[in-house]
Amino acid sequence: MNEENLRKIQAITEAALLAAGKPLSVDQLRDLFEEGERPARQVMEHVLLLLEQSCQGRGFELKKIASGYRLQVREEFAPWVGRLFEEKPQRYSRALLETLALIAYRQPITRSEIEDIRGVTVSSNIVRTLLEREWVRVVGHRDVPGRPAMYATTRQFLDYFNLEGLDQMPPLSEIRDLEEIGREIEKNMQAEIEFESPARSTGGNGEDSNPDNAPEQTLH
Amino acid sequence: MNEENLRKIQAITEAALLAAGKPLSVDQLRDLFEEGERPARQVMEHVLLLLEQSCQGRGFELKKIASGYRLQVREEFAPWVGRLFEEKPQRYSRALLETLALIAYRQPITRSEIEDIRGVTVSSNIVRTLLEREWVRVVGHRDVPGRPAMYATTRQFLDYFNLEGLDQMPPLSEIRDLEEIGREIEKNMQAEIEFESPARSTGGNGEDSNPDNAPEQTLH
Amino acid sequence: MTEETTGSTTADESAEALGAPAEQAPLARVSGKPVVDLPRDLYIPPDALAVFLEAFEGPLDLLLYLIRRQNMDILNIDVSEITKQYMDYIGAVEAMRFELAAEYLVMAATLAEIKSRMLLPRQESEDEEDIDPRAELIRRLQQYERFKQAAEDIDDMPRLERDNFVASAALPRMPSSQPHPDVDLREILFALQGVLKRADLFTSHHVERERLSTRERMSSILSVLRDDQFVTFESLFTPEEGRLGVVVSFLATLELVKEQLIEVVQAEVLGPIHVRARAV
Repeated sequence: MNEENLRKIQAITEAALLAAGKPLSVDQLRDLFEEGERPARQVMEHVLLLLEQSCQGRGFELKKIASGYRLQVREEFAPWVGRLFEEKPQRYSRALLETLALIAYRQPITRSEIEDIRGVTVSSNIVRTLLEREWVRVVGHRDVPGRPAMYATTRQFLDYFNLEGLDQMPPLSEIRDLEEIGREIEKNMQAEIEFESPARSTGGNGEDSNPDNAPEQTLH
Repeated sequence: MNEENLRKIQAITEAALLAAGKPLSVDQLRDLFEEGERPARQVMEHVLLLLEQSCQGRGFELKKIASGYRLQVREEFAPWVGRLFEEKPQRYSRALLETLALIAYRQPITRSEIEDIRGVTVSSNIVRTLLEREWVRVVGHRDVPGRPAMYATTRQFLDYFNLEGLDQMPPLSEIRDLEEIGREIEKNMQAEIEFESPARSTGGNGEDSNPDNAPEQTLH
Repeated sequence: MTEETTGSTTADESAEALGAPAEQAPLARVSGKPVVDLPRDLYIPPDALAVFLEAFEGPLDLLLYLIRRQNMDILNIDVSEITKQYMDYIGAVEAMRFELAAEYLVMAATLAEIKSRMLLPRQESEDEEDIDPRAELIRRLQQYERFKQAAEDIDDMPRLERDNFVASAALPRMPSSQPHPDVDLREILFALQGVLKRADLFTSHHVERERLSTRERMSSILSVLRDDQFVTFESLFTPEEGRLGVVVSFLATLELVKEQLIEVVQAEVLGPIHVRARAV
């Protein structure tokens, strides 16, 4: 594949991505070429690399996301570009974001499981909005009475948030594994019981017996 | 105005034109900048010139039109880009297939001869479609009043159907067999439908709850 | 916000309980004014109370807020203190006769249960199997806090229409390309079958099996002939095709003569034969 040819494929790729206005996969891009001239996958990937480099210093960049590649305005220019649009970007309520977070991190998950964790009912409005935006979808039904729907996030969700996969989501906040906390609390209770009965000498579990850490100490 | 500043204005201009999805005037572009940093008209026009130059060899170009400027996919790439929007090809009508069949088996043949056999008129559309597809061509004119065109199939026709010559076309005697095959296919389809309907009703959301089918973007 | 004490439904001690206000963003806005803290004395103007109720995503959220205000570690909750504050808050809302979501009342009951257990002398190991309600509450608070944080993280992630915009360019004039349908050879046969059936029904046309190669040769001969120029008869034949090919070409030529599609001329006996298409 000579350089001129590569340059042409690169220009066609750029043209197609700008014409599509949505992500295109490597195969969708390859399908733009007739059989005889269709670049191999590796060639196409190389071309995408060249395209990415050629956008340096420009107003837009090549972004790889879940459904493929997309050309998008560089984030640093959002303050200027945002002025094009009269409407303010939509804000999402905490209730919607929390529901979305639970679906994203705990999928597949049912509505009642979401409600268990949030401690409040999830309004049908929120679920409908998420489904309409195609950020979540029903992937099945839990095999329990009522067969409640199980929700999971979609590729469009990843695309919207500039992600290639769920593993690119920010990690859940750094608190210890909940199981571990449960065990610890139980141990603490145990220690207290032991403390109440004979002596504390047995409570040699390092931090468990640390007074700052033992919740029971502050109870009144 | 230093060069770095110009480059930034150029990138913002490009970003805005790509995000707007409609033409922007010089003043609309200038309005993207806050008062303190807003480039003068001449500066903006200079920047647009720089932007135009920077698009050389790329998939898109800057176009000046009545309502302002817009970035547009280069026309030379339309053949490739056009495949993005190709609709699914429709099926040919029965009338067209019959006409084609008669030309293939009775060539050279005139339109009125085809009409005689089919018992209905042959629309000009059909003939034009077959000519445009280069499956048939006019090979002469019958020496009768009106000197009607005689149609025959082409090399492209043979190529499309992987035939070396017309003698490789299935003989008409196979039509009897075909009838049987047709009946058999219909019977099979009938059986399939009968097989499918009861299964459907019990299957419910069987495939939905298939765990392999669940969230398509599982963590990797 | 006014600091009235009249009409307060709860004791003044709650003011101390709420402690020093922590530095934070406004909880809500009431009549345009930012509201940063719960009022010190829990007298809340009715319109403000409604806003407070909406500011929390439920009892867990409210509890987390109260815990944070006390600078408490979740693992270290002072249940008595938090319960009192929670009850004060619930009491205030109820006194204003606002509909209180059931979840808030359930939580109040849970807190009351925990507090009462704490007051009672511990039963030796008899209900060890029971889930400790306090541990369960802590677990739920921890769990909720994680996802509350995750929701904030998602909100901070760059997203389309706010931080990113899809780049698109206008389309040039596009060739109107109508894709061609695919056809199976058998479809043509089926079509022919249909025609022939109808032909049998409606006309006396009798279509026999044709010798396709002759037909094809007729077409190809016609295609090379012109009406303004003679070619030699021999040029219609391709000796490399062998005897059969020559015979087919000959039959095709005869058929074309019979159908008066071509003109064959011989100037003298045994002289060269010339062929041309009939003039249009």
